[in-house]
Amino acid sequence: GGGGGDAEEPAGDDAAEGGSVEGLTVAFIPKVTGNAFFESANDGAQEYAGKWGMTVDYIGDAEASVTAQVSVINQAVANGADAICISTVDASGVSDALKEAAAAGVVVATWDSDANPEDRTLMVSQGTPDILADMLIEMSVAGLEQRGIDPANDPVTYVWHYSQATVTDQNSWYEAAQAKIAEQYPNWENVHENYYSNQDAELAITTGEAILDAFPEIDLIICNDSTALPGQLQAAENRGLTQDDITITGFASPQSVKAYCENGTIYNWGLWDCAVQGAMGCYCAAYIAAGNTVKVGDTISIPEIGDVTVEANDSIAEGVETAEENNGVVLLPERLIFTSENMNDYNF
Amino acid sequence: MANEPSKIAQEAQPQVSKKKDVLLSVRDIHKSFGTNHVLKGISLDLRPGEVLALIGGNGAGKSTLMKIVMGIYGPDSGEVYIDNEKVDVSNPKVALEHSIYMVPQEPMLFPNMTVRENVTIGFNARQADLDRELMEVMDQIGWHLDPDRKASTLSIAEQGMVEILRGMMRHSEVLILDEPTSALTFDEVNALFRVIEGLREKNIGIIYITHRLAEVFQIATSVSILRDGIVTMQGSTKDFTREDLVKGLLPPNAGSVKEAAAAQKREIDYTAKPVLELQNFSGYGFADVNLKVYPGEIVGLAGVIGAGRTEMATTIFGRDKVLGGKVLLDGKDITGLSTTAVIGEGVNYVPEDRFRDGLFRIRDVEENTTSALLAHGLGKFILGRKEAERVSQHYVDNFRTKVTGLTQEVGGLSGGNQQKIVIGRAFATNPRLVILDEPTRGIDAAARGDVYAVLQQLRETGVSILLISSDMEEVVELADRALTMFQGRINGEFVGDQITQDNLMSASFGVTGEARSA
Amino acid sequence: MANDRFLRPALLFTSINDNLPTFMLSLFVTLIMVTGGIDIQVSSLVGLTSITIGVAWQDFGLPIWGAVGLAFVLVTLCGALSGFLIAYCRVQAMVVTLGGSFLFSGMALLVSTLSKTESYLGISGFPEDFRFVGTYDVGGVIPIQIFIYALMLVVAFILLHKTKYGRKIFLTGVNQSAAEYSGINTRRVIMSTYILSAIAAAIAGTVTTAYLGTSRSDLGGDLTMDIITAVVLGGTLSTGGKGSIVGTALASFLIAFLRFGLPLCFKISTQYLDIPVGILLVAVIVGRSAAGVGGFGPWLRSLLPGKGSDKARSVSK
Amino acid sequence: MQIVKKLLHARGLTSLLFLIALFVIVGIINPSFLSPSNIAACFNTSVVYTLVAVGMAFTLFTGNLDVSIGSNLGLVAAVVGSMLRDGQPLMLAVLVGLLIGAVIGLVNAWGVAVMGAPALIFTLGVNGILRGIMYVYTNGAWVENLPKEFKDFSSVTAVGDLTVYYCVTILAVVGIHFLLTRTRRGRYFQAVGDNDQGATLVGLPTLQTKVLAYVICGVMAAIAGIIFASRIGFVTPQSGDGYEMKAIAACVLGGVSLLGGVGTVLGSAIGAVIMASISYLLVFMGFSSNYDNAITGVILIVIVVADALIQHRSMVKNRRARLMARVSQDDAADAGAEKGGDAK
Ligand SMILES: Nc1ncnc2c1ncn2[C@@H]1O[C@H](COP(=O)(O)OP(=O)(O)OP(=O)(O)O)[C@@H](O)[C@H]1O
Ligand SMILES: Nc1ncnc2c1ncn2[C@@H]1O[C@H](COP(=O)(O)OP(=O)(O)OP(=O)(O)O)[C@@H](O)[C@H]1O
Ligand SMILES: [Mg+2]
Ligand SMILES: [Mg+2]
Repeated sequence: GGGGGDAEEPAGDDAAEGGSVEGLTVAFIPKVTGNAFFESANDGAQEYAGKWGMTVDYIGDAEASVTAQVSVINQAVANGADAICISTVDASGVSDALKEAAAAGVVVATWDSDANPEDRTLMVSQGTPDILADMLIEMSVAGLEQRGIDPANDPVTYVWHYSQATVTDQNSWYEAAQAKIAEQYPNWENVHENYYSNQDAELAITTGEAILDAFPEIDLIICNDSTALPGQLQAAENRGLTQDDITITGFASPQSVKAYCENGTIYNWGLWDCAVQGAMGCYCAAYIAAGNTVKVGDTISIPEIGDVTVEANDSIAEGVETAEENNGVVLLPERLIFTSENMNDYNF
Repeated sequence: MANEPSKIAQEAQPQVSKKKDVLLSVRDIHKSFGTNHVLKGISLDLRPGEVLALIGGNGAGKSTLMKIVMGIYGPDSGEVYIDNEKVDVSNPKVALEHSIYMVPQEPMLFPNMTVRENVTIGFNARQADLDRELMEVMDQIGWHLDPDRKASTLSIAEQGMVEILRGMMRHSEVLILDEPTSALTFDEVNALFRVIEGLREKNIGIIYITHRLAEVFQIATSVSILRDGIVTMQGSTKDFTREDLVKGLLPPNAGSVKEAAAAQKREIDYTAKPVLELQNFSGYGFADVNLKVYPGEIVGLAGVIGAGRTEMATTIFGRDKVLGGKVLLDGKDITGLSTTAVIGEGVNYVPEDRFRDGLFRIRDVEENTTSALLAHGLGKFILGRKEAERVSQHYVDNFRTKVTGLTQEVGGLSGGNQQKIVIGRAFATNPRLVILDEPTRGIDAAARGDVYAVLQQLRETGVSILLISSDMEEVVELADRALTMFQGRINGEFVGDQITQDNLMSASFGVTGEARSA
Repeated sequence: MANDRFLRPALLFTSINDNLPTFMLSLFVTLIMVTGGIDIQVSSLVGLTSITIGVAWQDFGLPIWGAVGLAFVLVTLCGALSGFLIAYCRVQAMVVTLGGSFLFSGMALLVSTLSKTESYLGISGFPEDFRFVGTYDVGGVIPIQIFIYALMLVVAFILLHKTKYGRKIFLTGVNQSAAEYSGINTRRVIMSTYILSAIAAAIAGTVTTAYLGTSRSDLGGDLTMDIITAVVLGGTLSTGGKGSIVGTALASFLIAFLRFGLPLCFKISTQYLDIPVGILLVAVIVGRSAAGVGGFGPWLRSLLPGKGSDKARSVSK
Repeated sequence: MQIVKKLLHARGLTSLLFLIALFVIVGIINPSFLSPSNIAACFNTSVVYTLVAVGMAFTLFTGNLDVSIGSNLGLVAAVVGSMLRDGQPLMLAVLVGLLIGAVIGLVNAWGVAVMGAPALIFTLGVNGILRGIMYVYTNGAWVENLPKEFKDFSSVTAVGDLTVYYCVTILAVVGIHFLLTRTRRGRYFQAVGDNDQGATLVGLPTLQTKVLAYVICGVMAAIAGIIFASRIGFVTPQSGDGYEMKAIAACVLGGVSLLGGVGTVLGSAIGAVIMASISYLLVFMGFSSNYDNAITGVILIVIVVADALIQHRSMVKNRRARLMARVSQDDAADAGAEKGGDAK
């Protein structure tokens, strides 16, 4: 778990000064629409928003491009949103648009994929690249071990398969994980540069099959993309491979991978509760828009979810300054690893 | 044939008795294109075994009337009766079902299909039977096209032949031929006429559209003249003379255009430096051509289709590779230059296939007339609109082109008027030499007269003309000197009185003067 | 009005601003489509421009305007390559530019790997005098790139409608063979239109990079469909030979305002916008064809952008 | 000799040569590629592309095109997928899917063939509308957890390593090829694309043929959508995005002209294999995925340019040969030389 508990100041004070989130409108902006991850986050945000009495407008573009996102931000501002909660496609690309939004009096918060810290107030983070890289390695190790491979000593060949070289988060996890693997598991060999399937399900299968055919001996495929993982699993299934022949792991929603776990193609995979993350992001944005001020170390108590602590920006990105007030990071308390044991507990 | 031959029938004949033997009749057809009222109440009848020649100036509405009969256009008002029954010919399928077939003025083949497929598509019989019949028809008519050739490789004349073959294969009761002979040579025309004769004997009704009055007397049993949207004359051919027809074709007040055109031949200075000189010029389709064109001279180049005249002309014009020899213009070597450069040097060319190589159908008169000027005139970078309009207006006036204005799209003009536009373009660049390739194909007598007059007038200014024509009559009428090409080589030269249809014809078929007696 | 904010000028400019690449590119794609071609690669050239500027400036150490120059040269060559293959090798434009869209977006990605900055980060931190072309507001209100667009509009208009070159473009589009017989070097004309559209892509890429302050290989993304929509909606015949710059400009504005205005006025979520925009496209195009065959009468025709009603009539198949 | 020449002119065959050349090149770079199972994988992968490309070929034959197939495919996949997920019988779901495809085809046909709207733009608009409808239908979410049997069927093999899907598809394509080339009505598609006024004039059912082409295209895309759902096992709202361009590319690689009237469905099926297997082949060639797009582009361009040049050269050569044959060999051209020879 990330940051929880120890509150130095009761959040209630600030909340009393400012106001409640009731009646406020938050524009909830994903990187791209029609992606299971963002859609689940929206479901969560809508569900909680109803309980909190605020409005969440889910607006986004079907295309994950900076230009499109800038246009969406401008639209949110034009629409008169009180706050924006965004997962950015490219931090520097949306920088100006966010600054203008702030200048127009719209509170900017981020979730999932951060903006430049000076362009936003709070960031609700699923974890730093390090945390998620650790998680990917941890899952890989568990998958290898249950096959009887000793990850620390046996030679392990692996490769990455995700969406694109141009997406921010997946690449940052990859970078972090590569560094860690080189350090912790020098016996692992990355047999090829990364494979990308552009969030195209059919391409994911084709690429997946090609990887399996071209490297029949491969031990591990890490798919930190929600389309690549099911595609790679389908490819393995087509080739008659199971979790005992090859370890495939990565990030995807429990629903999309459940079937492959049931038939033994995958041992484990992970994600965080994006529904809660989306809701938290929207709440934090509305919280500040309601006139509350928070400083590093403050606690925000989110009804129905719990208390969270504001941490300094450098907890997710090294060396980044944190402003006096209304600037910082809230870590999502929980990341989830799914196996056949627990996968049915989640419905996203 | 007609029960009461009237020389001048102002309107349609008063209510023809609905005899059983009328194959096709149209009654009081009106048709307008926008404000252009083309047909103003046309009525015609066609009986079995009748060959009805439908004549009229360019744009008179002959093709339009036939397209209405075929169901390609709908009439604004009026009726079509087939076998005395009123039929709503809403599309060509209906016409075909009633056994009417039209060979269109402009060939409409499937360019990517073979000749065989082009002819036999749409029939319901077995392919083998169709193939056999096609061979029989080709034998009968004496044309032999390779049935496996793709239509896109056919020359314009060959395309016309395929269209006619289609018509022959149809076994229709009514066969419409819209200027079938315009691209054909003498021999081929005769072959066609033999076939038409055969069909007539089988009691098939034929509507035959032509601009060649000689053909009317040769093949037609009756004739109808279309002018200003109405039928101005109709009756049995034998009741008319050529002069009657000419009178019927011309506007009431027009003087004899023919007369003006037939200016006497000018003295050419054959000691002057030739404008154009070909020295052993060879290319694809022709070889070792030597010829000279002197200032102000009209040189006719006769021959049969496929003789290689078009290829020679287009090669001079920079459209194909030169294989040998030289082209000199005023002594300057212009061999192998690009089309743009050749135009710049002072040569222009009127292509024989005006749809493929000549017209910009969806652009207007001005744009069409001045397109060749773009290479070297009309301003440096910004288009000189004023100049372009002046030039276009000049040629519209000079050629008496029938247009509603300079901004009319040429696609809507009649064939003859389109041809005038293309000829106008060639002269608009002020060339030293113009190569005209079948310039009066599809042009009516009046327009032809206009064109001839213009050609005469232009050469007064010193322009030389190389006239490629398969119409021997035309060569005889216009040329100061005539050459014939046979199988890619020049095989005869005729001067003065030697230029006769007979001489040209036999040389075109490879029979040289001396050997002709054989 | 469902939302009076929509009428605020600053917002109008914002909406124009966000769609500027589409606007700019559709102008010159009009020239291509008038020749009877099509260009589905220009949007990939936007990304190539952007990333080349970034990499050349940050990693090759070129001065920023030198980097822009390099990008222009590279992108123009790309346009020339496609133009050459289409004009001189007679390959169908759609296929060449489809290949080009793969090739040049791929090249953009490869260029990005030359940088020490990971491709996913985007290169930022450009000097102010460069960002000027994307961020300066003339008189504090009108973004400077709108002036750049206006200039491009004027250039495209003059080129197509007022010059000999433009006349050649039209004639080439109607009948290439007849144009050749008129002494028009149609190959050169065709090739030049692809070069012009590549140059437009380079301008759009530069402006967008300056506007966003980030250099990315995937800028421009999938503008293709919007561009073609704007061009054809603007009255350009997809078979070539007819078209108008003003029509294209009006159509691209219309699409932009729909995309920006509908969510604002009626709270339609952006992801559903394809429906009204698609309906508009289909309705206009069917309406125009129906008017062409005389179905709706002249008043409808007069409503449509493009040339006068007498021209619309002959737009038949 | 004549036969060899004819074969070389069969454009579908040259695309087959391109495909073989591609396989050989990959095999030289990485010999382990050349195994039956890997080659079969290339074909299996192409099944969805093959279906959309063959459908597209019909509209291209008639001189139109259909860029709505991407959304058509996606929508059908989503509808069929969700019906199956909700326990509806397979037959019903498939029927509904095919119906959707046919209706979309009819709508396109109405706009393009009846109303005379430009095909590219009309179908582009329809594409947008369908994509929007798909978002509304799925609410932006994935359709997941399709029945296991439905999914598993996608990997059942029939001949060697070839899946049932591919075998049935390719048999159907061969059948269609024969219908198109050997029957009277089959030729109508290309006749209409070649010269639609000419087709009307000789009494071919022009409108009916164009409508049929669109309906076939729509239904093919629907079938592709159903197989897509079966192969992938989940449907995202972006499913099928961009397939229209790939289908066009496949057709062109297979020698189908965008101008209408030219090409074969066999060619487009082969083109589909090339298009679909490029990503697969790149893995064997050892390129980084960063090169994917660039190499796809290069392959596409090289093949079409090479083909265009070959075609053009052969056309020019034929024309020149024909012209040269007309020119008599010597000046003393024998007098009564047969005139029939001229026309040839
Ligand atoms: N599709 C069309 N749209 C507009 N005007 C047309 C159309 N077709 C024909 N016209 C006009 O109708 C008139 C008659 O044309 P038509 O082609 O019937 O003449 P024609 O008698 O066949 O002449 P020609 O001997 O030159 O072939 C012309 O003035 C022409 O401009
Ligand atoms: N890419 C271009 N950008 C701007 N202007 C151009 C472009 N290409 C041509 N032009 C201009 O258009 C005019 C005609 O050019 P084009 O290349 O079509 O001429 P051409 O007819 O082939 O050659 P010539 O000048 O020898 O007649 C020239 O004035 C030229 O400056
Ligand atoms: Mg006519
Ligand atoms: Mg000729």
